[in-house]
Amino acid sequence: MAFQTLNEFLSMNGYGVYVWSAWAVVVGAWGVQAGWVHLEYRRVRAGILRQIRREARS
Amino acid sequence: MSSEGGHSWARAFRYTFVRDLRLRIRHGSEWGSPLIFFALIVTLFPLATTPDRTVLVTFAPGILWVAALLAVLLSLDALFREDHDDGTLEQMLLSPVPAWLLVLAKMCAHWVMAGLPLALMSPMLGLMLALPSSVFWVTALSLALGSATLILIGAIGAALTVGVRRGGLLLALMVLPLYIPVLIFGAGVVRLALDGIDVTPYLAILGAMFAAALALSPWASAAALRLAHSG
Amino acid sequence: MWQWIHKWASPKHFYRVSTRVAPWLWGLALILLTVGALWGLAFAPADYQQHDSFRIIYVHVPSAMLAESCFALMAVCAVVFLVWKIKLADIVAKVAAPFGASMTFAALFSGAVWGIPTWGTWWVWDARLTSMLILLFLYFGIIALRYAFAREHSGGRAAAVLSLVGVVNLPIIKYSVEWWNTLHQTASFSLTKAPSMPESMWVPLLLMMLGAYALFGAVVLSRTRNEILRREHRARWVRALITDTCDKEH
Amino acid sequence: MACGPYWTFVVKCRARERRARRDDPARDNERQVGLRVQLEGRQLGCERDERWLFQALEFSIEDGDLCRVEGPNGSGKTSLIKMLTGQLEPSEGAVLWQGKPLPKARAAFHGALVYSGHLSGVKEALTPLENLSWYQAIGIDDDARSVAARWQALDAVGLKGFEDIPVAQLSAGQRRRVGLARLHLLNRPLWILDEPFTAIDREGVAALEHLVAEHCHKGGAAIVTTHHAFSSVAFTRRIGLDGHGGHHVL
Repeated sequence: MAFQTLNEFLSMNGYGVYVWSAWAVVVGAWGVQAGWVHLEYRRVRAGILRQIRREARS
Repeated sequence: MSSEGGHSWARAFRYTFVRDLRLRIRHGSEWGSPLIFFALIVTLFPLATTPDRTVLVTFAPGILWVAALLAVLLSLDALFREDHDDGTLEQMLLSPVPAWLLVLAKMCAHWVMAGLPLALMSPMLGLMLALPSSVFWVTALSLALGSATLILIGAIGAALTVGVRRGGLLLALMVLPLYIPVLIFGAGVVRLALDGIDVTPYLAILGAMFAAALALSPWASAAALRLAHSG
Repeated sequence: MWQWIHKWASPKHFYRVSTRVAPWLWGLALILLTVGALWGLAFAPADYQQHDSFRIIYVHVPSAMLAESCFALMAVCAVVFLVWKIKLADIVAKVAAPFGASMTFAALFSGAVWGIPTWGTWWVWDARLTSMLILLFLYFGIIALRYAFAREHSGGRAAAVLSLVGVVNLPIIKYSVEWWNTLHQTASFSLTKAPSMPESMWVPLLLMMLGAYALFGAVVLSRTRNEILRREHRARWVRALITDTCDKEH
Repeated sequence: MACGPYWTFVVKCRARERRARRDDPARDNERQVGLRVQLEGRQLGCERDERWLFQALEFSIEDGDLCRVEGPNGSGKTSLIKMLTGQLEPSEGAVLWQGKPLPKARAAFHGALVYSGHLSGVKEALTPLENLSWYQAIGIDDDARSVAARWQALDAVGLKGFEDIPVAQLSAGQRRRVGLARLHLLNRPLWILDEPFTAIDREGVAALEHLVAEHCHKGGAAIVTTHHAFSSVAFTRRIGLDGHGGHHVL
C-alpha cells in the first residue's frame, strides 16, 4: 500500500485535485459510453415495439 | 469513334482549363472576393494589435499565411457547386475522358485565378506588415506552392460536400485540420528566411507535400464526386 | 475467403454471434479496469520526480491509445465499406467515431491536467498534445460530414472517404507538429523497448490498457448491435427478437 | 508554366494508350464493325434506405431499340437510369456493355453514350457555341468537322441567331434545347434521355420525337423515361417499375 492513511490516499499527497479530476473525466467518459449503449438499446426497442403495435392496429 | 487517346485527352484538359478561366473572368465579382478578403484580413491585424513595426514583423509570415489559407478555403466552396447545380459536373463524369483529368483541369484554373494572385499580392501586403523586401521572393514562392497544395487538398473536401446545402462551414471544419502541415511549413519557411537561414530544405518539403497532393487529390476528388453524384 | 466475408456481411449473422460475445467483453473490461485502477491508484509506488501526479498516466495513456486505434479502426472500416460494400463496416465506423472523439477529449484533458504540476501550466503547445488536438478536430469533421447528408448511405460513404484522407494525413500532421516543436517527454511505455518504469508501475498500466481495449470492443460491439436493430427494424427476425425479449420481461 | 508537369503527365497517358491499343485485339474489330449497341441488365437490384425499389431486373437493349422506362414517381426510374449510365452502382447484379461489366468498360461505354438528365447541363455564363465546343472536347470528337457540326447542331434545334448570346439570356426552353443540341452534335449510338420533354413547346416535342425515331431507325438505340406517350413511333421495349420491388419487362 503506497499510502499510510486513508486521507493521504484521498489527497494524493497534495496532487489529489489533478489525479482525481483526470480520472473522473476519463472514467466518466467510459461510463457515459456504457450508459449510452444501454439507453440507445432501450430507445431502439421502444421504437420497434411502437411500430409493431401501430402496424398491428392498421 | 475510338478515341485517339492522349491527344484528345490533352485537348479535353485544355478546353476544360480555358472554359473555367473564361467562366471566372465573366463572373469577376464572385471570384475576385478571395483576393479582397486576403487583403482585408491582413489589414485587420495591425488594427487589432499594434502598428509597431518590430512587433508586426515577427507575426507577418503567420498573418500572411493564415489570411491566404482562409482566402483559399473561402473560394473552394464554389469549385464544384456551380457545375453540380447546372448539370455540367454530371456530363464531366460521363465523358470518356477520365474524370480525374477534368477535375485536375478545374483545379489548375482555380489555382491560376485564386492561388497565383494571392502569391503575387503577398509582397505588397508584406510591406504593410513591415516585412523586409529581402524576404518577398520567399514569401511569394511559398504562397504560390502552398496555395496549390491547399487547393488540391481542399478540392477533396469540396467534392465531398458538393451534394450538401450550406456546405461552406462543413468544408472548413473538415479541411482545416488537413491544412495544418502546409501552414506549419509554409509560414515556417518565411519565418526562417526572416532570420536569414537557408530555407531550401524546407521549401523542398513544401514541394514534396505539393507533389503528394498532386498525385492523390485529383483521383480522390473524382472518386468523391462519383460518390456524391450517385447518392 | 470471399464466403467468409460474405457470411459476415449479413447483419443477422453478426447479431447472433455477438449475442454470446458481448457479455464476456463487458465482464472482462470491468474486471481489468477495476483491478488496474486499484493497483495504479493505491498500490503502485509514486514517481520520485512527479510524486503522485504520475498516477494520471494510468488513464492518460490508455485513452490516448484508444483515440489513435479508434481512428485506425475507422480507416479500416472505410476501406472494407468502400471496396467490398459491406454495410456492417459502415455501421462500425459510424458507431466508433463518437467513442474515438470522447477518448481524444479525455486524453487531452488528462494530459493538460497532468501538465499543471509538471509544466506549471495547463496547456503547453507541445507536439503530442497538439497532434491530439488536431486529431479531435479530424473526428469532429468526420462526424459532422456523416450527419450532413440526408441519406445515411451517402453520409457513410463521404465519411469513409474523409477517414481515409485523414488517416493518410495523420503521420504528416504528426511529423510537421514534431518538427515545429518537440517538447514532450519520450514515450514512457512502448511495446518494443523495455519500459523505463519499474515493474510495479507498468503492470497496472498494462492492465488499464487491456481493460480500456476490452471496453472499446464491448462498446463498439453493443452499439453496432443497436444500430443493426435500428436499420433492420422492418426485418422479421428483428421483430421476432424484440417481441420475445419483450414477453420474457413481462 | 504552371501546367508544365501536366503536359508531361498527359503525354505519358498517350504512350500508355498507344501501348494499350497495340496489344488489345478486341479494340480493332470494334472499329470495323462500328459500335454495336449492346447494353444488358443482369439481375439488377436497387435498395434505398433498407427498401428494395426493384430486384432481379433482366433486360437487353440492342441496335434499333427504343426503350421506355415507366412507373410512378419515386419508383426508382431515375435510379435505374443512373445505373445504366454508370453513375450509380447497382445494389445487386450488374450492367454489361458489350459483354463487359460497366466499371471495366467505362471509357468505351461513355464514348458511345449521350445522357440528358433533369439538369440541362449547360453553363449559363457561356454562349451556346462555347458550350458545344466544350462538349466536343470532353467527348473526344475528331477535330476535323467540329466547327461545322456546332453550327449544324444549333440550327437543328432552332437556335440559329442565338449562338453568341450567353445562355443566361435565353428562355428555359431554349436553354434545354441547347442541352439537346448535344444529340445532333455527338453522333453516339446510345441515347439515354431522362424526362426530355420538360419545358419544351409542342413543335419542339414533335421535332425531338422525330429525331429519336430517326436515330433508332439508323441503328442507334435510345432509353427514354417520360410520361408523355410517343405519338409517331412505337416503343420496342418497355421497363415498368411499380416501386415496391416489382417490375415487368416487355
